[in-house]
Amino acid sequence: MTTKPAFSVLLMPLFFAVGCNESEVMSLPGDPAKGKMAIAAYGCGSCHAIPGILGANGRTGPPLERIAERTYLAGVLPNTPEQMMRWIRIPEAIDPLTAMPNMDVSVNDARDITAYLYTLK
Amino acid sequence: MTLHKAAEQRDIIDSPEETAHLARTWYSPRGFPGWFTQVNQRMIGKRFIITAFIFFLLAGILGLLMRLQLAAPEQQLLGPELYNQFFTMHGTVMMFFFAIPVMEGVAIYIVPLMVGTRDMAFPRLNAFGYYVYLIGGIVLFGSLLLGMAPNAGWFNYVPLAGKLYSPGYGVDVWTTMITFIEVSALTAAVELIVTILRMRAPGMSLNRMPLFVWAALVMSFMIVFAMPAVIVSSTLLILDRLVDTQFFIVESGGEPLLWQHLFWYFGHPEVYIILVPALGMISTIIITFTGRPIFGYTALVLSVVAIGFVSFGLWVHHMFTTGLPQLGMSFFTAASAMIAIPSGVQIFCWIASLWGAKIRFHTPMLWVLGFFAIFVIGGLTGVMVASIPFDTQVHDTFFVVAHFHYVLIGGAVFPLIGAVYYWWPKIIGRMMNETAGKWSFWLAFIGFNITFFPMHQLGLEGMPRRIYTYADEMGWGDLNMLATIGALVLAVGFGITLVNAIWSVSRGRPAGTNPWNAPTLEWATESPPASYNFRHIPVVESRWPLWDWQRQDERRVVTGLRNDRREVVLTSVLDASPVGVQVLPGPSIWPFASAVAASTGFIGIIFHPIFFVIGFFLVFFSLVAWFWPRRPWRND
Amino acid sequence: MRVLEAVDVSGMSRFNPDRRAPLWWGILGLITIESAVVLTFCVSYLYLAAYAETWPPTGKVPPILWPSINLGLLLLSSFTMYLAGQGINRGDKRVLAIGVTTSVLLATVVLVLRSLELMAYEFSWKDHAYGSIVWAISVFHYVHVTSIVVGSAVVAILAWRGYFTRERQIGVVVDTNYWYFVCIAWIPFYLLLYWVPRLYVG
Amino acid sequence: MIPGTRSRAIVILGAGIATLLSGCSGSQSALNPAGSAADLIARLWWPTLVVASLVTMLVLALLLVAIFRAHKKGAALPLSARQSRNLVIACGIILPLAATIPFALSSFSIGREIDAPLPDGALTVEVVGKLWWWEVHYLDETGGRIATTANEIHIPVNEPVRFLLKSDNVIHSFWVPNLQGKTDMMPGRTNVTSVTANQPGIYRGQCAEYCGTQHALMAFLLVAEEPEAFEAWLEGQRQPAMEPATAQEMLGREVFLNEDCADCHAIRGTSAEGQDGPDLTHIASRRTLAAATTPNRIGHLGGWITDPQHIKPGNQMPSTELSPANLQALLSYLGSLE
Repeated sequence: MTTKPAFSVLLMPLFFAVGCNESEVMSLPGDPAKGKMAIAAYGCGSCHAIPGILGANGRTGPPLERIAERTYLAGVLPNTPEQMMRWIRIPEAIDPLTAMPNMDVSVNDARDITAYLYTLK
Repeated sequence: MTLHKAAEQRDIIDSPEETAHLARTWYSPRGFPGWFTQVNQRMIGKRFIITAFIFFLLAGILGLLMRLQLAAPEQQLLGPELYNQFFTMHGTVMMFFFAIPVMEGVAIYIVPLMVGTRDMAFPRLNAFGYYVYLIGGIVLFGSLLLGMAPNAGWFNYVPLAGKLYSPGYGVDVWTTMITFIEVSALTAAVELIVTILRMRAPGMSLNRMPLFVWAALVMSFMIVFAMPAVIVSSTLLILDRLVDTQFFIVESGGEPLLWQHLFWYFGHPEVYIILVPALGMISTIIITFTGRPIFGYTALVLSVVAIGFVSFGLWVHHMFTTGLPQLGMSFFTAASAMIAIPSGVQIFCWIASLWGAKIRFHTPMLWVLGFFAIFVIGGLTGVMVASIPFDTQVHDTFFVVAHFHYVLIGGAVFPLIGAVYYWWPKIIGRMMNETAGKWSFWLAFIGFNITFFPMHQLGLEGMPRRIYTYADEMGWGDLNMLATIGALVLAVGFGITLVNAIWSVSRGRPAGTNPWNAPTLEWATESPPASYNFRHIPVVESRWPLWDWQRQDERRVVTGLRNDRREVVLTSVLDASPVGVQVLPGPSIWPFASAVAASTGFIGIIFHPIFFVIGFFLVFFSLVAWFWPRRPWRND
Repeated sequence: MRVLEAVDVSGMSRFNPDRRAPLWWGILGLITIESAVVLTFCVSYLYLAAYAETWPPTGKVPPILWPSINLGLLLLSSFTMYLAGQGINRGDKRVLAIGVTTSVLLATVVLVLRSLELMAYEFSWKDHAYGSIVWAISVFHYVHVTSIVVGSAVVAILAWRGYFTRERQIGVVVDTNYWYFVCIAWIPFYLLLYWVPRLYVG
Repeated sequence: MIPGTRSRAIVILGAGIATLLSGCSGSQSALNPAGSAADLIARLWWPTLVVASLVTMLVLALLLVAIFRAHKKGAALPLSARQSRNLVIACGIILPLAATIPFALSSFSIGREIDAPLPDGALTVEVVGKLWWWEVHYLDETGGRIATTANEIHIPVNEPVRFLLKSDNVIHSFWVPNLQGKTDMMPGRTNVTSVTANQPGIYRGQCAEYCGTQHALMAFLLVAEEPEAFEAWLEGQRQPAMEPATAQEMLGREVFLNEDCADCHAIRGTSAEGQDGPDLTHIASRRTLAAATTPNRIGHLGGWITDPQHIKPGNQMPSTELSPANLQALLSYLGSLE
């Protein structure tokens, strides 16, 4: 149907957008502000309580408050930006038993989301 | 005028003993047990007013909480269940437990003083009406505290309010409490009608009656003809819920639209029942603060009467979206637009009266001027929603919420607060603080407009009413935040008046008999009035008796009423010539007992139908005890 | 300020057993309110009938004999009530007592007959909207007849004890007026419940 | 690419449900008409607003003159009785008549225009108000149902469409402010309204009659598209559900049929025939979940299935306890139902 192409079209500008943020000086290359919007768009908040995201108060998954200070991610990964991005993009490859679905998150989105989550201290 | 003139007009010199005797005769028992036996109209009126303002405060707090919930998108302060209970309670309490009772309360207190008599026609019935109201209000708020408050909206549409979609006691409580308030309002209405028609001071013919008394009379007639419709509809609903009748069940031939017709046949006049006494208050205040007779007395009376009549022909304009035939509904568009004429006549009679007058801008006058600004806007949006196509866009949206708050707060609450400042010295004997009054007015006026004006736009931008939350993307957040800020300002404004009132009870400047130099009879007696209201019933020769007396430096009164029992003069309906003397009953516990008996029945039926029978006989026995003639039987 | 005597009411009647009495107006107010209730019931009945496919749903018209007899008895009881009122107007306490008592007895007969009729209704209020409105109106009026019976019984007791006199009779006046109202209110209900279905079915 | 355009696109993407709508705001606004009826009503509204503002200003100006006149001059300057009478007649009677009569007449004529009968053979859509979502049936000429969906209505642009509005529970009200005023959905009756969209776009509609706990979250999208796109969409909706293409999706279908889902939901082409909840035959083609409460993304769908009472408290969908593997499979399957 028409949904998929529509989404791709909408996703496209994102790729362009990321291009202009390379100069940003941060420990992470991603943009937390865009990450915030990506979190809303992918629907993370339906399962997770995420501070700062409107309506993100789900109870299905663990709350993500102060996620930046945790030692492990999902109980299996050391908490680093790279691992966080991997977990967001392909959770089932890391933990085959997880209930967290693969949401087809693009690399750039995952980077922005990670950047936002690391602001949660 | 055909008065029984005394043979020669002699000066009256009162002996202190006789006055003290009269005061004892009309004395209201004090203390806790005494409280339940008081029947004097001023006691009952004051209770109605105070109780109603307490409900106003509580329902206002509910409104503020709703505003906080809506201040920003997707807030978690109130969930849907609580929010739905809150708006149902806010509407129900404001309409039924604040607006009508407070208007009745003011009328019960002021009207007998204004028409120059010592009490109302049925003092015990008055007390009965109050207790029913009080018990009803307490039960309703009790249900909120127990978390089982009604939640189907203040107009309680079926089938949502039916047993299937609203199980639990909430709607039962609503239906029952509505019956309570109907009983209370109807007793007060009959009471006011008879008092106004039969107990006016000699000489106060209909065309000399103060405009507030006219307004109270029209309000009372409207209550008499409007309330029965909601009595029947709420009875049918409670039968559906309690004993499985099928009035509103579609599958069994019932008709949900019947509820809407009956409810709005009552509900539309209801709005004018609240508005009409406020119009009387405005005229009263304008006359006093311009210090001259009002222009267009007859036009103002006819307008109020016309508004009363026409308001019964408008109810379908609440039902434009229900799919009724377009042609039939158009009649109601025309009728609704017609209301603009009596309203216009009133407004311009007032403007003509204000024109070039030496107006004293005391607090009551400010609230009245605030009324003009707000009510004109509310009236114009009222004409807009009378258009069927336009109404299909704004019906059940925040536009309508804005509209009726403009009409009700601007049209009724602002004049009412003005009336409180105006009559407070008479009721309490002390003045309220003017500076605080002006602060209160300006904050309330500004806060009101910040709160409700943006709602017009919200409605047009698609925000339906009665939603507990909305998504950020709808773009309604900013205006809602503005409205919430306005609501807080409005609350501070009203709060200052509350503090002012409490403060003035002990600290206010003593008022004296007639601090505003007003022309009507309530200002002819002490402040607060003695237990008997008037030492002598005055005789009236124009619409402005107190101004006459000032000019002539003399006044005429009635003599011959006994001091050892509660006697009042009865006068004829049209020209108020004396036709007899009525002996009124004194303090009694039976009104309270009857109210408790009736409450037992009404509240009991929520749990079991047998309480209908129990209640019936309890009320019967208490009424027999109430009316049973005590020996010695009176012979003169 | 001089205070002058303008009207002296000391010689006026303290009993007002007619339209001068506030209570006469009060009961008129009650009757007005209740008439509006009666009217609203009638409108509700007709509204439901207008939207129904068949009215009554069974297509069977209700029997008409006993309701007509009830109507006659109620009107007769109003007449005896009227005679009672005329009696006390002349100061005749005996006629008053007998008249009120007769009316109470007649209305009691009506109550018994109505009870039998209600028991014989072939439908329940739970069956359909027709059953609901017929029962509601029937019970509404039944309760009113009950209240005039018990209320007037009290008036009768006071009458036999000689309380009422030609002056002291406002209680009788209001009781009589309310009695007329309850009896007359039966006429629209009678036409609705027993004749309108005939028009519909016929 | 211009930076401004990019960042605006990002905002649109990020803004959740607004992604799906034609613009950031105004997708549910009577002030932003995109349909014939809404356009007529807006044309009634703007002049009315102007007149009403003028009347308000006139009244308040007269009031100010009235109250400040004497203040300046220091002595009372009342109108004569004759002047007062003329003021009341001119402003209190003639002015309201002059303002309301044209208003009422144009209101009548616009009302008649909006209510004009539809041409024979107009597309007919039946919408049933549910607690708290919308069931949508497309009808053929004889009134037979040819396709069923929920919470998302597609119509061809520039063609009048007849809506048959029903309810089998409480009263709801069908309202798409950009296109047409609201019409109630009364139990036991069928109300009719017509909608003509003049511009392609996605418009949001919302229930406008208080209908209980989740009245606030009972919305839908109305998609107006070119006739060819609409025909293609309708043809797609007529088809039974797609067969699973992978083992994961196959497992998902088993989960759907064996857990409680099928008790309430139908997927045409399978044995799932529940009628209490929305038809899910083409769920993946829809833009939103839970009556336009969240966008239809896999993340939201997962959260919705596992904890619907948290996302929309009081709604009628119970939470489903699934093993993570089954949840993943179910999400894959539902995601494939285009």
